[in-house]
This record gives sequence, structure tokens and C-alpha cells, in this order.
Amino acid sequence: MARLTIAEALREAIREEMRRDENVYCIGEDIGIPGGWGGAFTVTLGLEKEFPDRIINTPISEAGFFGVALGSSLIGLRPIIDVQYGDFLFCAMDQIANQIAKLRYMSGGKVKIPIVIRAPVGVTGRGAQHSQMMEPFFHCLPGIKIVVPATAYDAKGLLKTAVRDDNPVLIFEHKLLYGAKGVRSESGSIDASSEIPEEEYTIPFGKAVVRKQGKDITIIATLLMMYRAYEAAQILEEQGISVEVIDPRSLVPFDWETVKKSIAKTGRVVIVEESPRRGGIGAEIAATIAEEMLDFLIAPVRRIAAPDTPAPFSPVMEKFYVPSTERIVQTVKEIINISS
Amino acid sequence: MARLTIAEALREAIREEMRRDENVYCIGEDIGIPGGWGGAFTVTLGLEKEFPDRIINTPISEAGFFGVALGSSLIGLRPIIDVQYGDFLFCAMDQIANQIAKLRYMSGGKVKIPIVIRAPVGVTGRGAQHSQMMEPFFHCLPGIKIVVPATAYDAKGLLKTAVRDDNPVLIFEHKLLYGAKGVRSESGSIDASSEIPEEEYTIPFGKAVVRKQGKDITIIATLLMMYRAYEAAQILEEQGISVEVIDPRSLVPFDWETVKKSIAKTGRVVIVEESPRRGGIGAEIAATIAEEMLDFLIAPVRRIAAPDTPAPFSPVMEKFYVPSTERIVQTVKEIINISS
Amino acid sequence: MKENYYSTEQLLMFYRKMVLIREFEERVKFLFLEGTMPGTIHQYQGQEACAVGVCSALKKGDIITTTHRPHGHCIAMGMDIKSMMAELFGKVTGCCRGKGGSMHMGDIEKGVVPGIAIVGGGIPIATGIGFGFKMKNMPNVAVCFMGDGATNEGTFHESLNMASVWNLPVIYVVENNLYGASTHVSLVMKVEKISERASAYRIPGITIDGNDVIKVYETAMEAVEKARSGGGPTLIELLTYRITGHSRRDPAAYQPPEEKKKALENEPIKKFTSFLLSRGVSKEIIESIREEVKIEIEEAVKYAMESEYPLPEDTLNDLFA
Amino acid sequence: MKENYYSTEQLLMFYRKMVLIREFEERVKFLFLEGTMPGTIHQYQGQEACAVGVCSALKKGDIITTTHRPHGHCIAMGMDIKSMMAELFGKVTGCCRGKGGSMHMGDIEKGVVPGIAIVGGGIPIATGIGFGFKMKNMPNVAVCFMGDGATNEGTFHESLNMASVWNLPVIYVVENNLYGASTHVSLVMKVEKISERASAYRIPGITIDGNDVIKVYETAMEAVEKARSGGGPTLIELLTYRITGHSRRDPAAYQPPEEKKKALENEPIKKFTSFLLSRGVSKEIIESIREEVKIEIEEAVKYAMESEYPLPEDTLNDLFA
Ligand SMILES: Cc1ncc(C[n+]2csc(CCOP(=O)(O)OP(=O)(O)O)c2C)c(N)n1
Ligand SMILES: Cc1ncc(C[n+]2csc(CCOP(=O)(O)OP(=O)(O)O)c2C)c(N)n1
Ligand SMILES: [Mg+2]
Ligand SMILES: [Mg+2]
Repeated sequence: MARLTIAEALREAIREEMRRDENVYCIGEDIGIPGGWGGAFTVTLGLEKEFPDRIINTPISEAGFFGVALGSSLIGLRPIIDVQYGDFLFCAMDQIANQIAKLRYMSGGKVKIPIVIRAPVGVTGRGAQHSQMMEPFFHCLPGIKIVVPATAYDAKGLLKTAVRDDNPVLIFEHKLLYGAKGVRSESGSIDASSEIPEEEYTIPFGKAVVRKQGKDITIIATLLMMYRAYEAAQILEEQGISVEVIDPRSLVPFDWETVKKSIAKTGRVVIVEESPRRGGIGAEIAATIAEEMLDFLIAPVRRIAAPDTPAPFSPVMEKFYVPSTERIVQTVKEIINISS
Repeated sequence: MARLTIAEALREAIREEMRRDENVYCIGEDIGIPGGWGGAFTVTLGLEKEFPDRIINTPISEAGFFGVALGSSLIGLRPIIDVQYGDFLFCAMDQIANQIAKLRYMSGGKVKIPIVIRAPVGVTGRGAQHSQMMEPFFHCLPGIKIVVPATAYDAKGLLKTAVRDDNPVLIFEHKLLYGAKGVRSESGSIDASSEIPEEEYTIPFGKAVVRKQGKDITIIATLLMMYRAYEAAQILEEQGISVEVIDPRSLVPFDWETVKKSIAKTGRVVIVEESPRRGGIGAEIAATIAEEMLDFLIAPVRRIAAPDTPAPFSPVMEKFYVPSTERIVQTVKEIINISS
Repeated sequence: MKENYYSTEQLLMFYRKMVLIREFEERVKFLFLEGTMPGTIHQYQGQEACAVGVCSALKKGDIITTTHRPHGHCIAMGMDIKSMMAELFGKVTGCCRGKGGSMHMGDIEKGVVPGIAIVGGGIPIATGIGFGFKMKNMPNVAVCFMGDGATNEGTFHESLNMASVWNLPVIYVVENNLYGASTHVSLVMKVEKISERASAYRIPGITIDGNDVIKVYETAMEAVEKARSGGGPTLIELLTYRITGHSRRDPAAYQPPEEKKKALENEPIKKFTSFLLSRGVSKEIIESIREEVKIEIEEAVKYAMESEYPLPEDTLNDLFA
Repeated sequence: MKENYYSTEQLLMFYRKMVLIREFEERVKFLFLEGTMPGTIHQYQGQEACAVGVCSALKKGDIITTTHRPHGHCIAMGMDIKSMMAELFGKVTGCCRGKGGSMHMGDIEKGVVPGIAIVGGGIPIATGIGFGFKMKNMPNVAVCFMGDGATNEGTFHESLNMASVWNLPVIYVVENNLYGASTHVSLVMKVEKISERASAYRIPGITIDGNDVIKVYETAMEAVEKARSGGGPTLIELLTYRITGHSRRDPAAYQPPEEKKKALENEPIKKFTSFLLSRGVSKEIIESIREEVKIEIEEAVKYAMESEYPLPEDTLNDLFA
């Protein structure tokens, strides 16, 4: 067992998968330049030494290299695409949404698209074009799986599963959870490191984790918001409110079973998300609960989200923008109050 | 008064606005080629004769000409962008999502972005890359308004409002509702024409229309789905179920007031959408109702949507894919049954 | 033209393929116009020498990408026209089981990636196939078909640059038919030859008559052999003309009558027929091939019409592997 | 270099602006490294002659677009460094009221579109500004600053093509500092000069020493005058070097020491200082400008630090007009 950060755990997963299968390779900007950073957040740092021909540094041509990855996957390669910031997925949106996500379906199931896309997200002091939570833009897109690892343990296991999946998988990684070190460290980071077992392991998609058991209310949250929800839960516990915290870990597929079991128990649910409220992941979760669990609800479903604006730069506004532990605590109390 | 199709009404709106304000211009592929079609669905047909310098035919360079429109808007021009199929918005996604929608906000409110984007949507016999309902991909994007006119009357009034709005406005037009004529006519079309008043009019955003009054259940639907909902409502009426049909007309801003008033009356609600269920517009509507109107609901909110796949080509599958009048009728009956 | 090196057999094979494409398209047009066939179509009449010339230079294992106008490329790659016709009718026996339709036709077994109907969308994909061949040390090449209009998409630029930097076995074939939809090429670019654009990536660019099947074949052959042996990418511009509408029922009223007329005189099948006659091939043989082809197409139509539709619920299949 | 035509005043103006940029950046770097300043930064040290040379060729009403590395361009366009510094601190007195930060700095009143931090994202926008000038018959030009790396984005291709076809008053200025982030330009393109790419659009392409402010000024002047008088777009490649990290705390370990050393010898301010001295400008004058500039910057820092933060709820403003 070794304690690894998310960046390190992802690196280990990539290394192991590249050793296991020579069809696996990495492609992206600045991912393996000697003297460089191993991508924007050090995930691939040093891998070019072991795999000089399989860590592909590209021109700044997102549409282009996403398409290259797709083409190569058609003849059996298994690319792991690195995009420096999730926001740049928009530059390759046609390749992702019209090609990668649809080509198998259009072919009547005759081609396979084993592609992993890794994209950092998170509102982190960089302004509107380097801060977006990208999940909502892909959640509504059929043909692509979405994974959101909040711990190093999950990051490693889910990435390995993604690489072995014969379908496109998008992994959203949070900038404040990487634990990137040295010159690439990130202010405001949270420790998301885990003890990583020696033995190999993978984590199936569609299996949520109950991060904390509770009986009064269920909070569903991913990535950074999971940590805030957890912190809120601890504060609330001290005040006599028992909170269950669920981390879905993958959004597509989604573990409805775990969520429903929890709500059947608590009757109350809050979804916390870092993206703007309108059309966020929380909307789908809340809508499904409203459709399928109405009889269990003893309080209205609540969503805590960013406002419907881009991310502002100034730390003061950014702090207001991203849902805080306090906001979660307060909202939970409101819900408990009106429903007991 | 003259009876116009949506294509004609849009053309009239563009012509009037171009006459009124010389800063208004149209830009897109094949929109004003003599002997051509006036865009893919005849909306701009012939306008190049009156405005030879303001109907701009572009190279096939979506990212490029969306950016051109944006740049020109910064110095006071008011472009109306034409994209041949909504699906191609993905090719310009960075310009739309990272630039057009954010530039004003990033500037601290110092620039204005008066841009209209017109995009045809609808699942219409062309397969996965020419069929998508694009609303969900933009609904979650702060900084852009979204309009969905289902009749010629609305199309004209809403487009005129859009052109005069100082912000980016996206208009989704449905291929089966255009009423495009001649070689560009569309099989399976529905008559969406209206009597258009002689006098000028505009229609404010955020004002829904109740297409049919009812008291037992509320159906919310836009574009083609509004017609199916209406048809279903008439069938249901004959069977003694009184259906209220609401056409929001704009998704951003959204007329919550009209929707809430209706649900307060009916206690039951169905949202019908042509896009895949996961992450659709219906999710946001259902979630908001679940949050804010729980006490009024006498039955679970229901969504009727396409399955979570791309659009298939074969007419047999396409028919299965798009929510039908029958499906609406049946779902409404189920809801009434379980809740009365 | 090294025409003397060709056996009559090989020449007739070119001819047969070109005619197969032409007759297939004419039959499809009729079926579409009479309302028997659903969907929309973009057809290939007039450009047959491009597909046939280029694809004849390929070997098993080579792969092409095609566009919204894929029928010609599919046939030239040897796809089964029964499965193509069935796809057009939305039948379960179609090459994409009815999921794709006209614009997404393809068969990876035959080296055809399902058609990419987003203009420019296929260019990076073909580049990636070439990239894969190189990474896997395979002796194959990728061919990327595109139209003149597609060369204005950003993906063209990004792709050719990567192919150049990584020296990939990819042939970019631009079929310059003078129009992107209704827009004449002169309205949307200033270069005289599209092949000039290759120099921005330091790759060779060639412009030739795309209606001369032998010239096309030879040019493709050279580029393919070069790519196969590690010599990197080539851009080939084929000058041709679309002698039908852009799509569906388009009367192509934007094409000047003079231009159309000239194009009809210069169309590849007419041109090649004269050449065959001059080589002493008899009219009868030529006629008999045409007849054979027509029979083959009628069989395909029959097959397609008699095939089953997919089940409605098949909609839900084929999303994930 | 027509250096003899310049008055000492004008030369010192160039010098002053370059030094203002340099000292601004050095001060910002310090503030950032000590943790006083939030966010991330991409700095301009070493490229000052590019911004100053080009922007000095512009008139009121002309507009530029800049990138993730905008500070130098903003200063060269005459933006108030107080409002810039305040923006970097996230203060409400910032040029974007704290909404933008380093990467989105700009002030449309001064002809600077807020920085576009998506590489290549600004190229079509600048093209559209030029398009607008032309449509509105305005006597202005647009300048599009970009890096070498940005020329591999598809938007580069699409934009230059449109500017060519429509003959727009746009100057595309490529600051080739040899690196896109950590990646050397030779790894990502095969052309020797980036300006070669202009020929794919039939527009003129020029490559010059981007560390020679006078040469840059003169070249820009010519292109600007040409564009202003209806002569269309030009691509200017400026050869320069980034003598600081790519962003934040980047030590730029990927830059070979030899290369760095040479670049430092060749950096524009050093170069221009020698030139000024050779022209008889006294060391004292040069020193005094530097001192003045430092005072100006300290005032800006003070202003920024003393300014108010926005209210948290200001987050909700400025979305729609
Ligand atoms: C990204 C994108 N933009 C626009 C279209 C609509 N469209 C389909 S074909 C076409 C013209 C393509 O021209 P060209 O590349 O020359 O091919 P050709 O049709 O002549 O074979 C256009 C504009 C599209 N399918 N995709
Ligand atoms: C579309 C996009 N891809 C990647 C990045 C990350 N990134 C920021 S700057 C940069 C390098 C840009 O290189 P160049 O254009 O030469 O400009 P320079 O940094 O040298 O000024 C990269 C890759 C980005 N901001 N946008
Ligand atoms: Mg063409
Ligand atoms: Mg650079």
C-alpha cells in the first residue's frame, strides 16, 4: 500500500494499462515533453521515458487530435486523450458529440470506439474559460459514459475500467483534487489521496459509494462537492442531523439503486453541484426522483448549485459562485425544519 | 393579414429588421446564392436581391463565421447567423459556448453581443448527424437565450425580438414545421402557418402560450411535440380528460408563472420532448416543479422523451424514437388512472 | 497516361465499376423521386472516375473515409450493393442495419468507415487511421475523401498538419466538383488550385483531371505506394463536376447552363467509353457490361424491397459494445 | 531600418512602453510568487517589441484581439495599468470589474477586446471586427495577436481564408516565441517560416525579427496602411522568445540553456537600449525612464491593493445587457 494523490494514481493506472496492452496510448498537448509538466496537471509526468512512442504530444489542434484518436480506435488502438482543461472540449465538440459518440450506433454496431477522454474541471481562479464543469454538456449526449472520481482510489480503479471499456468514456477530474505537486500545485487544493493497494483492481461503472451513512437526509454530490457535502454532514451530525452522503462516481451509467435505497430511508434529498443550476446533473437526478419516488419524499427535492452565470475571476465572487459547506449546512437545516 | 408558413414568416421578419436597422445582416452557408435555396430551408430565399451586401455567403467554416459574427457584433453590427442543421453548432461550439456566451460577462459588462443564431432541429429521416434536438446542449449554458417558435406567428414575433435584443439569442426552428416549399419541402411536415397581421409586432421572451385550456393535467411541449401534445389533448378530451397544453415558446427565459399556475390547477404534469430523456429540458422543468410545487402534485411528474440513443435512420425506428401522439395519450391516461 | 500497360480486362473493370456507380445512383434517384425511398440523398453522378481511380489503387486492409456523398466510394471499395440498397430503404439487412441511411453508409470489413456527414469531420478520422497504421507498423494506407468545400474547414488544416509532422500514410483526396452545395468554389477561396494548400504543411500537392480514371488511378497509385513505404502523406486534387443536384430534388439552378453542358461532354464515363472504343473494345462488350450492371442493380432493389425492416425496438441496440 | 527618420522622442516612447511592460510583468510575477496575487498568469517578458511595434502603428478606433498572454498588448494599446493591476487582484476597479482576471484582460474603449484565452479562439473574432469595419465602411483595421501554437488551430485556417476571400482589413500577427506551452514549434509543424502558411490563402506573409521594435513598427505600419486603404489582410510573423515561464511558476526546464542564453542576449529591451545609446541617448535618460516607470507601477499596485473587492453578489451581474 502506498498513499497516492489522484494525479499519481491516474499515472499509475495509465502506466499499468500501457504495460498490459500495447494498444493503449496517450495523446494530448504537452503530455510528454522532457523538462515539461506531464500535461497541465502532471498526470502523465515521466511516462514518455517508459513509452517513448506511445505518449503523443500534439499540436494545439483539439478537433484534429480527438479525430486522430477516433480514427486510431477504429483499427484497435485504445487512446487515452488528454485535454488540458475541460473547457477546451468545446473545440473538439463535433468530434466528440457527432463522431465519437455516434459512430458505433450509426454503423449498426459494427465498429467499436474504445476511447478514454480525460478532462480537468473545477472553478479555480482562472476565470470563465478555464473553470467550467463540463458534465452537463455531455450528460445529455447518448453514446458516451461519464466518470467522476473523487478519490485517488477511485481515480485509479475507474480509469483502468475506462481503458478496458470498448466504448467512449469521459473522465472528469477536479483541479483541486489532483494533488499535483511542485510548480503545478494548485492553491485551495483538498487532499484526495488514498492508500492504493499493491494488487491490481478495477472499479465497475454505475456503482455509487455511500461516503457516510445517515438516516435523516441524503446528499448526492461528486468531485469537490462531495468533500463539501461530507464536511457539512459532519457539522450537521454534531447538531443532531444524520446525513447520508452518496458519491455516484459515474454519471453514465448512474447507480439509481443506491440513491433510491437511501431516499427510501431518509425521505429527503439534496443534490449539490458545482455547475450552474439550470440544466445541471442535479436536474436529471431531481426529475427522476420526482417521477419515481414521489411517495417517499417527505420534503421537496433541493438542488444546491452555482448561479446561472459563467465563473467569475475575483476570489470574492468565485467563493460566492461555488456552493460552500455553509450553504449545504444551511439548506439541509431548512429542509429538516420544514419537514419535521 | 396573410397566411404564411414559418419559413416565410421568418423571412419577413428578417426583411423587416434589415430594413429597419442597417446593422442587421445575415451570415451563413448558401443563404443567398442566385439559383440556390436561401439556406437549407428557404428562410433567406431571395433576400440577397434586396440586400446584396448584407446576405453573406460563407465558406464551410462554422467556427470561423460564428467568430466573424461575434467580432462584428463588438462594433455594433447585429448578425443573424444561419446554420444549415442544428447539429453543426458543435463545429462552432467553442465560439458559441466559450466566446459568444461569455464575452460580455468576462468583460464585466463592458461589451454587448447582439447576435441571433438560427438553427433547424428535428428528427427527420437523415440519420444521427442531421437530426439532433440541440436545446439541452445550450440550456445548461449561461449567457445565451433560447427561443423555440412553433407557429409562424410566433416565429416572426420572436425573431424580431431576438434581433433587437442586445444579447445572444439562439432560435431553434423545426424542420417539419417550416413549411418550406418546392424542392426544399419536407416529407412528414405539419402545417404551422399562421395569419400574420399587417402591422408590425414583436413577442416578448419568457411568455408561454396556453395552446389549450384544461383542468385535469398539464402538458408542456415545444415545437413539433406541441402539435402532438395538442392532438393528444383533443383525443383525450373526447374521452373525458381535460388537458391543458402549454407551449413555453422560450426556454431561456422560461415562463414559470404560467406553468405553475397551470399545475396549481391540474396537479398533474407531463413534459414531452423530442430529445433523449437524460438531461433534456424536461429534467429541468420536472426538477423545478419537484422543488417548488411538491404540495400541488397529485401524481408524479412524467417525462415523455426519445430514448437515450442518437437518432436512427430507418423510418420504422425513427417512428419509435420520436414521442408519438399515442404515447402521450397513453401516458396521460396512466397518470390519471393512478391518481384519481 | 500509361494506357498501353493496361490489359483490356483491367480497363473493363474500371468501366464496370464506374457504370455500376452511375446506374446505382440513377436508380436511387428514381426511387427517391417517386417516393419509394425515404430520407435524403447526395449523389455521385459525374465523379465516378475519382472513386474508382483512387480505390483501385488500394489493397485489402487499406481504409477510406467518405462523406455525405458516399455511394460512389462504397461501391468502388467493393461493398455489396444489396446491403447498400437495403440501407437506403432502412432495412435490417442494410450495411448499417438501417441505423445509418444514405449519409452514413459504410462497411468497415470492406475498408469503408461509415460515412461522416459533417463536412470536414472525416479528415481527422482518416488521419487517425493512418496514425494507427503507423503506430501498429501495419503496411496499410488511409484515404480521406473530401469535397472542395471541406478544405475550408479547420479540421482540414489541423489534420494535414499532423499528417505532415508525423509523416503518416494518408492520402487526402479532394474531389473538386466546383461547388460546395450551391456555392461556387471561387466565392470561398482564392487559391487557384486547392492543392496549393499542401505547401502550408510541406506535403506534396497535385492537381489532375479527376474525370480521367486512368490518370486518377496512376496518381493515386504513386501516392499510395509512397505512403505505404513510409514516404508520408499526399494531397491530390481531382478536378471533376457534379452532374446532378447537390441533394434530394435540387435542380442545381445555380450551375450556369454553359458550365453544365461542358461538364456533360467531359463526364468520366463518356470520356472513358470513347477511350475504350479507340482501344478497340467493341460496343457490344460495353453495352453488355451496362446491361449486366443494370440486372445486378435490379436484384439489389428487389433484395432491399423484400428485406425486413428492423424492429422498432432495435432503436435501443448498438449504442454500446 | 529607417531609424534615422525617428525623433528621439518617438524612440523613447517605444522604449518607455517596452520597459513599462517589462517592469509591470516583473512586478506581477513577484506579487504572484509571493502569493499576494490570485489566479494564474501568462507573462510577456521578452516579447515587448512585438506589442509595442505593432500597436504603435495603430490609430484610435483600431481594435486588437489578444490571448491568454495579454498584459503586453494591453499596455501597448495604452490601457490604464491601474485598472489592469486591479483586475489582476480581482478588484472592482479592474478593467473587467474583477470578472475577467489575467487571461481576459481588455478594454474595448482602448481598442482591446477582452483576452480570449482559448488558443485560436480570437482569430475569427478579429476577422469579424475587420469584417465589420469593412461592412460599415469604417477606416479602421483589426489586429489579431496570436502565438506560433495558435497557427495549428483550425480557426487560423478558416479565418485567414475568409479574410482573403472578403479582402478584410485584418493584420494577423504571429508572435513566434518558439514554444506553445512546453512544446517546441519544430515538433508541431514542418514549415520553416509560419508566414509560408499565408500562401494557402493568397495573402502576403512576412517573417521578421520580432525583437527589433523599429523593424516591427515599420512592417506593421506598412501592413496597416495597406489594410486601411482596402489592400486586404497580411500575416506577419515576429520571431521572438519568451524569456519567462509559460505560466505561473513554470521554470521552463524544456528550454535548452544555450537557447535561453542566446535569447537573453537578443532580448528586445537590451537590444533597443544599445541602439538608443548608439544614437546618443544618454544613460541617465534611459535610467530615468525606468525609474519613472517603476513609480508608475508602484502606484498601480497601491491603487489595486487599496481598491475594493466586488460584492459577492456582483457575480450575478453583467450576464445580459
Ligand atoms: C459542418 C457542416 N457544414 C455544413 C454542412 C451542410 N453541407 C452538406 S454537403 C455541403 C457542401 C459540401 O461541399 P463539398 O465539400 O465540396 O462536397 P460536395 O458536396 O461537393 O461533394 C454542405 C455545406 C454539413 N453537412 N456539415
Ligand atoms: C484551445 C486551447 N488549447 C490549449 C490551451 C492551453 N494553452 C494555453 S497557452 C498554450 C500554448 C499557446 O502557445 P502559443 O500560441 O505559441 O502562445 P504563447 O503561449 O507562446 O504565447 C496552451 C496549449 C488553451 N488555452 N486553449
Ligand atoms: Mg464540392
Ligand atoms: Mg508560442
